[in-house]
Parts: sequence; C-alpha cells; structure tokens
Amino acid sequence: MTLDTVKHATDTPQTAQPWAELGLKEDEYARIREILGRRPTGAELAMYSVMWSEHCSYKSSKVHLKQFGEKAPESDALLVGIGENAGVVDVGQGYAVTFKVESHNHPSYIEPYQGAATGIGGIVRDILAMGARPVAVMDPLRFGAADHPDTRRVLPGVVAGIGGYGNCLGLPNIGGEVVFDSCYQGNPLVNALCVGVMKHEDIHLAQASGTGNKVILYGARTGGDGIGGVSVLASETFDADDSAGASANRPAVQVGDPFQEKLLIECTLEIFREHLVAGIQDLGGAGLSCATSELASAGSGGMRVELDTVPLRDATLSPEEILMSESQERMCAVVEPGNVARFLEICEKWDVTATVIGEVTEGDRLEIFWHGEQIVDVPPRSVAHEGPTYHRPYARPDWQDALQADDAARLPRPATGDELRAQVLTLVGSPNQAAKSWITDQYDRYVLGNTVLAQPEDGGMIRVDEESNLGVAVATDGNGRYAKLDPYTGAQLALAESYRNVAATGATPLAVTDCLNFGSPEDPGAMWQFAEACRGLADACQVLGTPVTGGNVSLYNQTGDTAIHPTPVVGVLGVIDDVTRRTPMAFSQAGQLLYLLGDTGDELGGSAWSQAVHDHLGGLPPAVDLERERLLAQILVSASRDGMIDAAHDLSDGGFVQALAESCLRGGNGARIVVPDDLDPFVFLFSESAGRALVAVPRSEELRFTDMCGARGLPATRVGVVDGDAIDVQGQFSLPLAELRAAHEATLPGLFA
Amino acid sequence: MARVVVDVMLKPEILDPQGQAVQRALPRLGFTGISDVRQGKRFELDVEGPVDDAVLARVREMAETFLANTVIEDFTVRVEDGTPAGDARNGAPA
Amino acid sequence: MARVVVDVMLKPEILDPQGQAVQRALPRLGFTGISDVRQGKRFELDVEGPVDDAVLARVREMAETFLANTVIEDFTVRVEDGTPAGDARNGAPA
Amino acid sequence: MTTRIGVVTFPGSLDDTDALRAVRVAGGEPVALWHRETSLRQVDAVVLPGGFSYGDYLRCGAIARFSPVMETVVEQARAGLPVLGICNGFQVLCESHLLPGALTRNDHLHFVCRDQRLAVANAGTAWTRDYTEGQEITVPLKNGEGGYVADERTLDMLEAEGRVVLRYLGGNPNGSRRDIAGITNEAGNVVGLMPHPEHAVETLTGPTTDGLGFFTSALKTLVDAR
Ligand SMILES: Nc1ncnc2c1ncn2[C@@H]1O[C@H](COP(=O)(O)OP(=O)(O)O)[C@@H](O)[C@H]1O
Ligand SMILES: [Mg+2]
Repeated sequence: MTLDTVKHATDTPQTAQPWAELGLKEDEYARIREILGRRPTGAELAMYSVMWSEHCSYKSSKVHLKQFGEKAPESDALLVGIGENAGVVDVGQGYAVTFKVESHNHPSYIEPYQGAATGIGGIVRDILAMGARPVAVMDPLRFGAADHPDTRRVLPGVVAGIGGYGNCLGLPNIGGEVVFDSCYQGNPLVNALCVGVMKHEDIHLAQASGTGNKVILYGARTGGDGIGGVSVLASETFDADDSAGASANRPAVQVGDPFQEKLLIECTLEIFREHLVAGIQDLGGAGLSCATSELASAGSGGMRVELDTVPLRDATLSPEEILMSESQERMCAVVEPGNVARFLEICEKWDVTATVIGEVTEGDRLEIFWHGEQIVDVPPRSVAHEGPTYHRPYARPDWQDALQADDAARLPRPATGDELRAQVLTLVGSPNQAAKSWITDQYDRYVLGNTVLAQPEDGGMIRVDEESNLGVAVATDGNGRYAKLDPYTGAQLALAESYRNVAATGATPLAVTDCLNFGSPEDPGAMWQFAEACRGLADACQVLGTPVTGGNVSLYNQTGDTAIHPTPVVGVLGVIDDVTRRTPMAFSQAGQLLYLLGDTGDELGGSAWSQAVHDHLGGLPPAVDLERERLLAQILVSASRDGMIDAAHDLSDGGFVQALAESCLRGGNGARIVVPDDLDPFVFLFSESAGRALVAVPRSEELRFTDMCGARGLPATRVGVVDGDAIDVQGQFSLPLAELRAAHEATLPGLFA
Repeated sequence: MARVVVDVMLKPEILDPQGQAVQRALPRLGFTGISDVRQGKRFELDVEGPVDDAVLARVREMAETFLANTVIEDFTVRVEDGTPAGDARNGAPA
Repeated sequence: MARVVVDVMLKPEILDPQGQAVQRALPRLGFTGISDVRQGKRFELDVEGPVDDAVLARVREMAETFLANTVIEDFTVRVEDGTPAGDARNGAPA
Repeated sequence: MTTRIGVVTFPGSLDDTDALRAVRVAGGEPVALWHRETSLRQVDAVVLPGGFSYGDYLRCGAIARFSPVMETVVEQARAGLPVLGICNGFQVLCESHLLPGALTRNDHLHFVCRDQRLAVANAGTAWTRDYTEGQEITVPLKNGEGGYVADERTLDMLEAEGRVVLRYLGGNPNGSRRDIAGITNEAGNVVGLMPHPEHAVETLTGPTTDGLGFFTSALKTLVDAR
C-alpha cells in the first residue's frame, strides 16, 4: 500500500474513503474536505474522525454545557475554569486543588477489570497534567440488579480493577458510590474522580508555544491497543453484541500498567519542580491525535511532528494507527531546547522512555511526517476545538406525566411498630443501603498518610499541609431515580446532597465537577433529560455559589431502546482550615444529644423505601430548597469549627432511620429516639426530604448550638440521645445493634464473596 | 487420572506489563540475549476418567468461557504429555 | 528466533487459593469431573540465536534464581516444541 | 546526636513518605535512600517500605531484591544493621533470604485494607522492645499477597526460637500459616511485618498510635548500642 501523503491526497481527489465506517456523517466528511480544500489523507481522516466523535468533541452536549460558564457564580476561588484538563480551585495558603470526575462506562462493561483500571489511570493523568500531585481517588459506580448473574461478572472485576490500579499507584480511595438498579444492566457506570494538590505557581496548561520548543512524548511505548477505542467503544457505533467482532483486528480494550503510571507521576512531578515544562498534556482518548492537536490549537504557533520517531511496542503499526492508539500511561510535554537534556535525564532516572517527536513551529499548521513524507497538514483548531456542534431535538417524553402521577403515596405503609421494625431491617439490608465495606475494603485508604476521613464517611477528607492542618473534603452523589422522575430537580438534588455531605464533614463547599451519564442524544426524550439536568445543575450552582470547574459527558448509555436512568453524578470540593476539627459520622459518646436539622415532609417519591419494600418508582422526587441547603451547610461548618457537635451525618436516601443506623453502627452505640410530636412515625423514619442532617451534640454545648440554630432560622429538633446497644424508637420498636449490623453487613458478601 | 493443561497468554497485541517488567530486569541480573518475555497463566486440571474428545471439548469450552478472558487472552489446551489437543490458539471450535 | 518456555507452579504442599477458587467455581458453571486444579505461571522467552545447552543452562539458572521462588515453587524449562529440555521439575543442575 | 533511619525508595514504593514521617514523629532523623545507590549514607537502621516495587510484577519483591541498594542492605543486615521490612519490604526480605518463607496470594484472592488487631509475640527484637510480650495493638493492614507460608520445619523452628514477632488476632485476614503477621531473623535485628505501623503514628490519620513503638524501639536500640 502506498503511503497516503498530503501530495497523494491532493493528486487523487476521487479516492473513496471509509468516513462512514469511522463514524463520520456525510456532512462532517464534506466539511473536512472544505476545511482542507482537498480530500483528507488517511491519517487526517483518522484524526478528524476520532476528534469529532461524541466522546471527544461533545458535539451533542456542548450547547447545553455552555450554561455552566454563562451562569457561573462569581467565585474568587476559581483559578482555572472549564476547558482545561481539569479546573483549579484556590484553597488558601498558596495551595490550589484540582479535581475532576470522568466516565469509563462502556470499556468497563466489555472488560470490567481493565476498563475500570484504565479509567482510574486516565483521570489521574488529567490531574497530573495540571501540575498537581494526585492525592486521592473516588469511584462513583452503578451496576445492574445486585442478584443478576452478569453483575457477578461486572462488579468484582470493576472493583478489582479500581483497586488494582489505584492501590498500585499509591492513591488513597476516599469515597465513591455503589448503586444497583436493573436499568444499568447492560450499561454499568464506572465514573472515576481524582483530586490533586499543588502550589499556585505550579499550575500547568495544555498549550504549545514558543517556536523551536521541542515536543517530547514520554511514558509507555505506543502499541495497537485501544485503537478505535474512542470511536468504537464510546460512540454510537458501539454495540455490545459486536464487541467480539470489534476485537478481531486490533483490540479495542486497553490494558493498564499502574507501575508505569506511578513512575510517570513521580517523574513528571520532578520535572515540574525544576520548571522544565512550557506546556503539557496527558494522552487519553484519541491518543496522539488529541494531544498534538489540542496542544497546537491552544498555543500560539504550529507544530511539526516526526511520527516515525514515536517509540513503538508493535513495529507493524501504520501511521494512522499510531495517531489513534490509546496506549495508556503516556504524556506529551513542550520543552524549551535548553531544558531538553535535563528533562531526558529525569526520565532516565525514573526508567521512563522519553523521545523528542517534534517541535513548535511558526505559523498555524499541525504538520505530521512519516519517514520524511508529509501525511498531515491541518489547522489544529479545526481538529481540536472547532468540531461539529449539534442542536439535537429534544422533547419531554410522553411517559413522564404518567410516571409522576404514579405517586408513592399510594403505596401501603407499615402500620405497627413491628411492621416499622421489619421494614427498617429490609431497608438497611437492601443492596443499595447495605454496607459497602466488602467493596471498599479492597481499596487502600491509608497510603500517603493524609487521609483524615474516608468511606463510609459523608465525604472523604485529605490533609493538604501537615504544619497548618489545611485540608480539603470531596463527596460525589447522584440519584438516577430522582432524575428519572424529574431530571431538573434530580440534578439539583445530586448537587445538594454532595454539597451537604461536604458540609457535614465540617468543610466549606467551594466548587463542582460533574459526570453526566445519559442515554442516546439521538433520542429526543434522553436529550430532554440531558438538557433539563444541565439547566438544573447550572441554576443550582449559581444559587449555591459553587462554579462547575469541569467534568465529563457519557452518552449512548442504552441497550436497544432502553436507556439508563438519567444519572448526573456531582462531585463537590470543600476546604477546611483545620482538619483536626473535622466532624465524623460516628456516634461515639453515649449521652450526647441527637438533633435533627431541617424540615421533614411526606416525601417518598423515588425513595429507597419505595424501592426496597415495593420495588416502585413513581411520583415526584423531594423538593429542593437551595437557600436552606446553604444555611444548613453554614450551621454545620460553624458547629464543627466551634466544637459544638461531635458527629454529623447527612440525611439522603433511606431518610432518618438509615442515617441513624449508620452513625450508630459506626460508633458502636445505640440511641433512644422520640418521634417528634408533629410527625407520623413512618414519615419521620423513611421520608427523604432534602436539606436535613442528624448531629450529635455534647450536653455542655446544647444551649449554644440551639441558640445558633434559632438565631439563624434553622429548625433543630431534639430527637433523642446516644445510649445503649439498640436503636430504640419509643413507643414503636427496639432493634439491637447486633441484629441491625447483621442485616446491614451481610448483604454484599452474601452476593459477591 | 489424566492431566489436561490450559495455557493462557495475553494476545500478542495486548500490553503485557508483567512480561515487560521481567524482561527489563534480566540484563540487570546478568542475563542477556532474551529479546522478549511474555507472562501468562498455566492451569493444570486433573480429570477423572479417560481424556477423550468429549472431555477435551468440555475443557476447551471451560477455557473459552472461564479460564481465559478471550477479549484479551488466547489459550491452548493439551493433554499433559505435551501433544496439543488438536487446536491452535483459541480458534478451534468445541 | 527460538522460544523457551518456563512453567512455574506452586509446590504441591503449598496451598493454591487461585486454583482452588477455579475448582470451586467449575461445578457452578456446569463443569464436572475435574478433581483438582492448580494455577501457575507460564513464561515465554524469545531467545536470540540458537538454543543450545549453554542457553538452556542459563535459562534454568534464571528460573532458579528469579522466575521462580524455589521456597514455594517448582519450575520446568523446555523449548517451545514441547520437548522438555532434559530436566524434571526443578531438580536439574545448571 | 540524632539517630538516622533510612527509608529505601524503589520504583513503585508507596509508603516511603509515610515511613519517613513515622521516623520523624518517633524522634529520629529520616533519610531517604534511592534504590540505584549502593551507599546507605551512614544510616543507623533501614526501613524497606510498603508499596508495589516494580509493580509487584513476577512476584512481590522479586525484582526489588536485585537492586543495587539491596546488595548493601543484605551485607549490613548480616552484620547486625537493624532492618525493618513493612509489607512489600517484608516480601523483599523474604525474596532476599534475609528472612525464611514467602508471602503468597491472600487465600480469599482479594486485596484487603482493614484495621487489624495483632498480638506482639516477641518484644525482644530491635524493632519491638518498646512493646511488652502479649501486648495487643491495632494497626492498618493492606495487601493482596500477605499470606505467610513456609514448610512445617521452618514454622516449627520459628516458633521454637521465638521468632514470630506479630500474630493476627480476631480472624486471620489472609490465610497466613499459624496466624503469622511478622517474623525476625535469628539475631533479632531484621524484622518483617505485613501490617503497616507507619500508618498508626497519629490519631488524625490512623486508627491508633500503636505503630509508633516499632520506630521508638529502633531508636532506643541504637542509642543503647552507642
Ligand atoms: N459535564 C461537564 N461539565 C463541565 N465541564 C465539562 C463537562 N464535560 C466536559 N467538560 C469539560 O470539557 C473539557 C473537555 O473534556 P474532556 O474531553 O473530558 O477532557 P479531556 O480531554 O481531558 O479528557 C474539559 O475541560 C471538561 O472539564
Ligand atoms: Mg485531559
């Protein structure tokens, strides 16, 4: 086969090209020809097709994501906003924190271990590329029904992959989510979040500037793995039944090497310390196509790359394949000529392969050569930043009204103390509410020695500075059931819960990252869910004053016509001046008083109770009151800072009784509970009204605490006392902790061990 | 009692970090002249009764669906004495 | 280019949790008649030049000192075609 | 004069900074050592930290054992230098034959991270003299290949010579023979442990401060030796 050079392409305008097989639409192909003024070469076609895929170009979602910028609240904390590898937040004392959540959904269904492992690897490199030391990871997960046979294949593999990669990298796993719902049967969601810490002056950006600067590719050698991974696995051409076929020629699955990534991290941080880098980009989806075009597009000059200098694992790879390869554990840096020798020396110290593959040029073209012949000559912006934009039609699904009309209020409720007791046990033992330690015990939460709080706490907390005790807290939440009932409110509830979780630890919420997992954008109903969720999230961020700093979109999560529940996963980052003042969730002191903060209404739509007891989904989700969330957060933070509370736990799915059970079990203490006069016992125990938390107040602080709540207008109801070794709801039932613990902790081992 | 051996190796195009780590270590230990190392798994199955074609077919199915992950791995099945059980890597239908 | 294979298995007296897990899973998957499963490692070494006795002796030394931990593992070395390279498990002196 | 305790960083070491911190918290002077250097920079004791040296490929500790720094560590350990191997460090010590036996895949096949109750079985080594025999402690345990194995003769010998240093309490987390969580060499200067005492030196980030004793023990041993 002759090499399809730029010259050859110019000379053979009629040659038929496989644009459709590469996932391009006819008008997209026509636009490429128009941009270039000729037909693209094979290498150019490969680059455009992968960079213009949904996964890389956000062509269906970006018109909606725009709101995150347009409605962004004023925030002094945001140092780098949406558009870079990850946003950067000022946390004081000269420190900056970067964090982001991404999806690796489809690959994790095909090959759970490697899919999940490389998901962690990818998000860690994004954080590293900002100039930060990665300090923690989290893993929001969604699986099919807990007792479905395929969940037995997917879940253990995903968990082992996340642990296998994250543990080997030496990053503590400080939290995440595990949700089971049959809607995720063929489309499990594997989202991964990473947090990194740096000093302000260490922030690095993905741009290539300075004519004559060298482009260095370093890390793993480039192999044939993951070719087409982006376009095949993460776009509309993906079809589960076809997965075996897709792997026939080049594997679409990537295998991770966490050891190589650990070396890459240490090597890169040493390079940053010596200020050797002018611009840097990780290699993720779309590999070199993405890195070279994004670097060149964001910089001031052009770029020239000698593709045959790329170190290969497989010598038979074609130039197109090299450009598209998604081999893991690679980075691309732009380095001034005078710094190249030292850069390579540091790579040698860490046994990291590094090669100069090109340089920044004058002009504004990205030019790629293969053994001296030019195979790519494109305006980089047209590849990286000026891909197609779709205004997809969207419409509220016609089933939405019927779903909302099917109110959970019609479900039979427990009438006696014994029935309440039985349903409490059903609830805390249901897969979604059961203890997740069978999973989280497979993750190292101690490594790096700065983990102040980790799962099952409301938020993970990391000490940033050992001298000053400055720290950050992060939580992620998302409730697909709520979002299915009402995507606008559901997205806001996801944010509200995550925000509340961070505040419950004593940290002040500052900023947001999100991973939007939805069905096909070509389905107007799914597109409506997406649009509503974006609007809801952007509006809520504005009220709460927490800007979205970055995130990720995963579409086409559906099997045939059946889409997953719309699942916006929201991560919130908070800061705490003194981590020794953190608020844990455990009730560890008998005699402390329990206060319920916030208002409880009769809100059971989409609740854990309706799922666990009745396998029902219908009605409306709980109402959101963002001003109340803000007030509650302020109270939780003040109370922590001033030592007025010893424990706090946010109320979310499962309601009061679930929170109570978790805090009691964690502390090894029971509680005597009195149902407030104005509440029905069932509603009190199981309602999922938002904007609430349960706190333990030392008796000596009671007056000060209630005065503060009173003065600031937050309802605070004394509901009981920490005491004994049972949960005793007066006049209703008593449930020994041992029995509660057995029900709560046996479920997951029973299913997966 | 007969023994059937199933060898499972990563497909040639799939990254083999373990094999690479071994290969990189060899020169440091004074071993040269090894141009590539791949590391895989070896299963020794003790089979009750005689190993006939039906048994081998079952073992092959077991390898295909369970012992190997054919998304990233190839396998071979053979009776202990070393004769391949009539199939090339992966391919053979059961 | 010749290929030398080194098989490494846990010694029979050492507990093999991986093999046991496989064996326990088999009946659930509908495979019966397998009385024992052991799981070990298989190394494929690509050797530059011809594989003569000297090369095999070196590979054996490599297996002894590095590829296997002889506190808990046995190994065999053979040239790809399947003929054992003149040694029984572990034993043979280099 | 401060006591210098070195911590080796291999490629893939993860708990090296934690071990350095623990030395500092205990009152010693932490010294970072690099796997490619044969010099131990005149330290008075060495810690081989936890992690996944060389990715734990092949076998845990099998490749790290051949690093230049280990030549010196092995030589000086034989001459009496106090050496503590934690988790991956324990695996390196076994692979180096400074300690008998080997560490194998956890019997349940999963990585396990938990706060582990332990009994100190030998309070006479260079690294345990600040404990009392039979003392119960709780420190984090986190590993995928922590099952200690050795042949019966070796196990009997370890028991007879009192060389079991730590034993698991409250359930064996990985299938270790005879609940062994840590052992020592004949001279008592080389100790290997699966649990991570460096993660139990401050209440803020660990379940207890029970791990500090390993580091203060070494400091005392070294001061006495002067
Ligand atoms: N749901 C979202 N909300 C906000 N920003 C988003 C979202 N999805 C993607 N982004 C932003 O768009 C940019 C491109 O995203 P992505 O392609 O995931 O980055 P990368 O190339 O690093 O993988 C990033 O800055 C990302 O943070
Ligand atoms: Mg990126």
